[in-house]
Amino acid sequence: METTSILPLLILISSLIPGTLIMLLREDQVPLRTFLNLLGAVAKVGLVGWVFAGYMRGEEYSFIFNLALDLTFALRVDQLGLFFAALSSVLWLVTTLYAIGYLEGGQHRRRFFAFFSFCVTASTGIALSGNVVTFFIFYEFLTLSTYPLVVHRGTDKAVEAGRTYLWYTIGGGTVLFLGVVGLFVTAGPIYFGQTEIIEGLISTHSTQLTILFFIMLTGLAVKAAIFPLHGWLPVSMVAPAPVSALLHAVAVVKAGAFGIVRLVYDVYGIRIADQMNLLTPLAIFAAFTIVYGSVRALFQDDFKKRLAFSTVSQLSYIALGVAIVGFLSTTGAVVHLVHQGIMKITMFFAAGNIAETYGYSKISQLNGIGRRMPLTMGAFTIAVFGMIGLPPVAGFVSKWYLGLGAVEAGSYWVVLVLLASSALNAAYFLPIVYRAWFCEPDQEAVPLLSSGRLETKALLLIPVVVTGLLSLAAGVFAAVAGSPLSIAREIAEKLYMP
Amino acid sequence: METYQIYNLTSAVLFVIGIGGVFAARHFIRKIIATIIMGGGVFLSFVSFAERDALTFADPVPHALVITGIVVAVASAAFALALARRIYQLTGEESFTNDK
Amino acid sequence: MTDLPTSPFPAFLVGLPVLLATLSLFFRARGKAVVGLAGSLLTGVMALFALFEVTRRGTVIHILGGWEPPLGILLRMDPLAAVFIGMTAVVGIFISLYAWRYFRAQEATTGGFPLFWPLWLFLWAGLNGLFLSNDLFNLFVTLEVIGISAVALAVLSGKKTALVAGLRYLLVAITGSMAYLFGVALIYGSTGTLDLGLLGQVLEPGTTTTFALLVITLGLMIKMAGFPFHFWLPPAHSSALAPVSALLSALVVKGAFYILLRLWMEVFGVSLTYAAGQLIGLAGAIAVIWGSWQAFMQTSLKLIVAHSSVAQLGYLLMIFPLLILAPGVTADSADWLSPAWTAGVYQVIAHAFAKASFFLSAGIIIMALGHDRIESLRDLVGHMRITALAIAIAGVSLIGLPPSGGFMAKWMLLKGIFLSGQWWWAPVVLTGSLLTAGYVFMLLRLAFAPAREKEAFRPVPRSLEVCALVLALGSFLIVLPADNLIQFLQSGEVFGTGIESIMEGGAHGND
Amino acid sequence: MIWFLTIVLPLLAAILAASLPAGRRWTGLIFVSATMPALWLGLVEVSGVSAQWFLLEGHFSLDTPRRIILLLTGILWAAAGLFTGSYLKDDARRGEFSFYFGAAMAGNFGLLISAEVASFYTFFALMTFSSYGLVIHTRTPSARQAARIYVVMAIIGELFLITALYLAVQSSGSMLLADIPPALAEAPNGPFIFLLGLIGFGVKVGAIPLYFWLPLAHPAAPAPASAVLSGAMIKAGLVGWMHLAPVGLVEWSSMSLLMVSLGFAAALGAAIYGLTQVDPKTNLAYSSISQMGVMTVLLGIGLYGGIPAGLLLPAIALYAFNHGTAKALLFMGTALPAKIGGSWRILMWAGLGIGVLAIAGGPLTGGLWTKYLVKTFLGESSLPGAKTFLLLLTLSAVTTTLLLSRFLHLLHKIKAPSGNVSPAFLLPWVLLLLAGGWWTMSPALLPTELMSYITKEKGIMAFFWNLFTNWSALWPITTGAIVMAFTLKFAFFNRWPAKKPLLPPGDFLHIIIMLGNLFAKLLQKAISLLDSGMKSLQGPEKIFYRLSDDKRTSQISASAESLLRRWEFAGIGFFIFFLTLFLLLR
Repeated sequence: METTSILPLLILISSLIPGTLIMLLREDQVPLRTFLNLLGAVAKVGLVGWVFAGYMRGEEYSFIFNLALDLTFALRVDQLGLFFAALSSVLWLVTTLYAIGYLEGGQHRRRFFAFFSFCVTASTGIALSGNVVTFFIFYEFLTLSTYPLVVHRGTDKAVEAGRTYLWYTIGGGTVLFLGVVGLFVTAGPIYFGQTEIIEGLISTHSTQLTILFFIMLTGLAVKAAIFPLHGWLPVSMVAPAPVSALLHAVAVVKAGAFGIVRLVYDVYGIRIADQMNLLTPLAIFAAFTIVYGSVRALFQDDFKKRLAFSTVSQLSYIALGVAIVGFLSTTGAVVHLVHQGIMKITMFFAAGNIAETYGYSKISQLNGIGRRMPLTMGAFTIAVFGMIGLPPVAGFVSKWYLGLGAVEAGSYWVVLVLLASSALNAAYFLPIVYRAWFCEPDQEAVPLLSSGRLETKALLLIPVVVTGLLSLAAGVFAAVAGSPLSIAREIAEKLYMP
Repeated sequence: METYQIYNLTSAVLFVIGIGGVFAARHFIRKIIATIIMGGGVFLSFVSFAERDALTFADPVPHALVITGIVVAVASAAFALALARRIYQLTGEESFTNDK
Repeated sequence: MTDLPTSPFPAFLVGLPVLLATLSLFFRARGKAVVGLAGSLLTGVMALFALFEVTRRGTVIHILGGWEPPLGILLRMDPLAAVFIGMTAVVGIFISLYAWRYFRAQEATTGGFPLFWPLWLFLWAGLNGLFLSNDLFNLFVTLEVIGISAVALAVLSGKKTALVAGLRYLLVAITGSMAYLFGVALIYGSTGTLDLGLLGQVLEPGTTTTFALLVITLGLMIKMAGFPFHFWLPPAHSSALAPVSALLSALVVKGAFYILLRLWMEVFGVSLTYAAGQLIGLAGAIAVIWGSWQAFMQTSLKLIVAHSSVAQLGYLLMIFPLLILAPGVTADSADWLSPAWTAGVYQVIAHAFAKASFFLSAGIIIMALGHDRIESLRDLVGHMRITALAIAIAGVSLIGLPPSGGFMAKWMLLKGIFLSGQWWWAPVVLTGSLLTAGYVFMLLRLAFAPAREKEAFRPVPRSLEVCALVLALGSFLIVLPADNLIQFLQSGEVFGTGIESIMEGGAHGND
Repeated sequence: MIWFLTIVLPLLAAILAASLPAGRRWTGLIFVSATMPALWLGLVEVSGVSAQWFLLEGHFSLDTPRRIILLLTGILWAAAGLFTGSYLKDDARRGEFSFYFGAAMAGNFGLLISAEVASFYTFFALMTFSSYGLVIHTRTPSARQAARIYVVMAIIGELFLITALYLAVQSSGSMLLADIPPALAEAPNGPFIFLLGLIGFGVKVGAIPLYFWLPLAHPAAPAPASAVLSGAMIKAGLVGWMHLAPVGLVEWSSMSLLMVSLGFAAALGAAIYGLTQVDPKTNLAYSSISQMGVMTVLLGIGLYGGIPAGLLLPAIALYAFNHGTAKALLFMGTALPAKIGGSWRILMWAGLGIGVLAIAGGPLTGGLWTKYLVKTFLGESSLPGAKTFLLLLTLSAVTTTLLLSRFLHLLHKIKAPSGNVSPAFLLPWVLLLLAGGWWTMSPALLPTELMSYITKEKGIMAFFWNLFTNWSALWPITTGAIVMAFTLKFAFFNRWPAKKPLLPPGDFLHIIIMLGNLFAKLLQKAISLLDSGMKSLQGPEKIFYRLSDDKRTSQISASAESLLRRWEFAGIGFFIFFLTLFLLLR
């Protein structure tokens, strides 16, 4: 179809090779490992940027390799994919920095960083995959590459969590496998964006297509943590902070959400999906998940658990936005992919910093932490306001579009759901902020790691500040060309072009 | 009824006896003998096919096959016996215990 | 038949191992090992050359000593055979390297099992012969050669359990081959020929043929441990020495499958029925579920792997219902045949690589721990990360996660299932891979878990771990040439005659 | 440029002042200078700008009413800032205070100058949430409780607000605030949307029934903070209303009646309830509620139709201006009596008196002028029962006088320090007093058509020296003052609560809390039930674990396998298979 190009492959390789090399290094070769890591991360960001620029110039990048019969491995660059790729590559860079600081002197760092790189390879692969099969391949690869990260601590708890994580994700993967093969058989090898194929089959195969849609949706819903299938997410909190940050902000959960976006927009096509009214169940489940996650979050005293449940609820915004037909809600959904990512990763960084610096993991211990770690908690507070949906933080923008979209589509109950979620978000996040800033510390805590004049290690501090500022900037400069919002708008416009 | 049909039936019967023996018999030696009986049946049927149609001379191929077959069968039977003996020397068992 | 190009390779492939094996018998222990290793490397290289030859010139034949069939022996190397031979070669080479190091490491205590080498070379010769031979009786002979040398290898350790399992194995093998031979006799009686190609054309449906088909099928099912007859496999495979178990489950069982496939597709097409195919499929399905579940329930590593072999062979049986068409369906309209074929071939190859690697890793672990109870695999990742990685990769291929050979197999199998509309097999496939995931990740979970009591991991030679890892990786790499491989297979007549006979079989089916 | 400075300078000031080491007095100057752009914009007409890059494309511009209020806000923040500099210079948390102070200032200015929904909402939120820091500043339990209630109410308000904005923007199809009132006038669900907005902003305005956080929150803050809270920020809600209300475009009689009656209820009720309080600041808070009630009335009249927005809104703004300055003066004044002594007190009392008069609408004050405006509009509108409302208005003047004289009396009871001392923050107070000189001349702010509309051909001065108007304004006040003096004079009538308030501040909030406590048990039970229920619905994996980890399962499967291992069974299998296959092949 298009002129084949090696660039998409390079984007993957830029993290695959470092991962492999790190695997081969010795545990004590820290500087070389760090160098490789950063090299890969920077290279990836650079490549994505390069491809982005090229794409903006209207160039087509695609890499197609025929596996067997009509089973093809295809990497193709489109706007949505680039959007997600950019997100993961940038956040990978940040998280790598963070992880280097976080795991300083930890165990099995070689293994950790290797699989960390694989994990990001997988998520960029998901972003750039050009057809359903390739998407599935990377989807499973992601599952495998994250497992060692989840159990990295090696404690029995971690291992148990890993078990649950695998049962869910592998189960979901198997279901997805069924769906993908079914789709392949019914509609042939579908490249993303070729919605006309389904459109052509709709008259003859509507039943099969409906069934397949829901099968695949179930498979994706596992990673997207939609209600009955979210169980793995809070459990896998035992992972080290960088992992949970990446898991919950970018890699895994986003893979699911992104998959749903792809499925609805680029495989079935929004019009068809709407005609066959496939979207209503999705909307209902997503809405329920939003409320459910928030309610569960209210009762968690464990900091990361609370964040995890809030992720459960926040993620479904994307699904909800997808499920509502309309330019505005689509924009909201797509932009929330990024916004939720940067905000949530900020929160996890903050949680990690506190745990790493003072050893606090319970919310009830956080009294007056803001006085001790102003920058960290400042960033955290920004993210909180974003999550509640208060301007000028990124979250406001997504919520604004989702709400307008819901009103536009005339589904007012969605607005109610959004409001309820905002209220609940406030209810479980503001107490943290309150404790941090307005409560007196009950006991005089001593920092675990002495860090000179900084409140904690520089490598822990920089990422959280950066992502915090990012999530602020994404809101304040939302209207600037090149901002997440503007890109999301373009994507949505393309989708709704007659 | 023609001669070779009798041979055939006999061979079939032998084969069934043999296979039944393999599964039913407990003692190693019995099992081994059962396999030999099976073999006997099979070879008999081969030989019987040698004068299937009104040829002036017997079809040589089956004989060649049967000889080869017998050699193989004898070899494996001998091997089986050796194994059985070794097991008996080691453990004194003469039959398979049901588990494992 | 004789118009095909002739080439000396087939003769070498059979003769060379036999020669070397016999030669090695004249040496002392260490000499045996040296000759054996050299021989296996030589044979492997030879086999790869042969494969290359076939890719270049298509199907080649060799008539031993110029004696034409029926009395003489004709070796026929078509793409399918070539692929199997190539697989045997690659897996064999690495297992030989492993065995060499493995036995060297234990020489002091066990004497290094010098007899392994001649036996293994005989086995290899038998396998090559089986893949190459073109008439029913040679198949029988090769089966016997394989069977006997396999049993001899299985009991090599001389342990009690091994001996018992070996005897059981041997009795089953004899029974199976006798049943097979009985079928051969019947066929020869009814047709007067043993040549596969010829039989495909002259065989007519009838009671004799049916009985022949019955006994042959059953005999081979027994030999390949198809569901009701899997009872001999787990003990035999689990009690053998590590390299031997690898050989047995990676290669030996595939021989019987190969014959079954060829006979059903090329010879017995006329008397097959759709329902019969369904029955075989059912047996396979039960094997998949039961074997995986058993593996999931085991507590010692080698037993897990052995039971998983049962399951994986079940997948092989599951392609039969797809290859036999329902009445009224013509091969041209049956677009699921090539996926089904690919599934079968890929299942064979991927399983060979993965399972070999798995057993080799098990051997390493036994070497390090002295036993293979899985609860002492705790913190394996900490001590032997390469082995852990090998187990993980091989396991992933067994589960069928992308982009492994197992994935290719499962994908094609599911695709065939859907295309043929026999959707009822799909749940089996998925449940099978879920259960497989169950036991594979049970191992990984333990591998990552913290060590309870300090298990003494004795150091093991790095080269062993590398062998296992390479084989595991192999089960992924085989996906890359998939396209060429499939085209290569489709170029051979095996598809042609196969599908022809299937068509007729479908036409006559259920009457 | 100046538009951005208006917002950016306060933020910078916040950070700068927050980072100042203790004991420096520059804080005040910093804040004053930060208000300069706002003051400038308030005085001089500057054409609006649009910032494509800001949020969802920001637009900044001003119209007359908002300019008036911006000017007011500027003055108040300047005064309060200066006041803070010296008032809190020894406070432990002065840094934090200045931070929230500056942030709130930025928000307050920003929401006034922003002309489109997103940025308006942004700055509204910024102001709301940073003033939380001001309310909780003292960290006393009462302050904490006040702050909690404040933030809860604020969030509820925000929710209603955002809903209203969603719907409004959807119906108007543009983000510009200016397009909303016409759209609402057209839209079938216009009244509903407006009602949502009414509630949303009503929280900030302290309208009945959403005001009860106010008497707790405003007094809880330090004097300067309460001054801006009650003088400036409270007006933000009013501005919000003015943005939504389609004044002069519609005849929503029921809506208008609702607002008017609620307004009067507030104007009278709050004043009377305020009398029962003993804390001067609480008094003032209640008086704020009642004054806002009057403004609610004005807007309500507007919704009945007949009066053009161009006339009404500036009038409301003017009223807000007058009330704001005076109220800020009084609030800051509460800090004086304890610190000021000797002849300085005369100045203090004079200033306070003027402030009280201004609010009560005494002669020669802006209060007179604004009250008169209300009268005229009320008289002109065809609102049913306008006469009664006029009466009520007069009555409210009386009650207000009572309330504020009571306030003065409460201040009077605070014993003065000996000697001729004056605190440093007297200066900003006096400045504010002088700036309040505006309020006599405040009509100059008004658009000429409104001027001529009210003062007819006679000039403004003529209006001020008009005896009739002065008298009509004076008698309610004097009545009120006399009553107060009387009750204080004769011990028999002096039933004023001295120590603790007759009724608790934040009146029916306590009823709510009481009910809450009643149902707390049930509620907690329900919630815990919910939680446990949710915990109990565990994932599918648990069931599988139970199955797979069970001993019996493994035993059963093991025995089954060993059964299959027996030769006999293999044989049986063989024959069964044989027969089936045989049958299938036939």
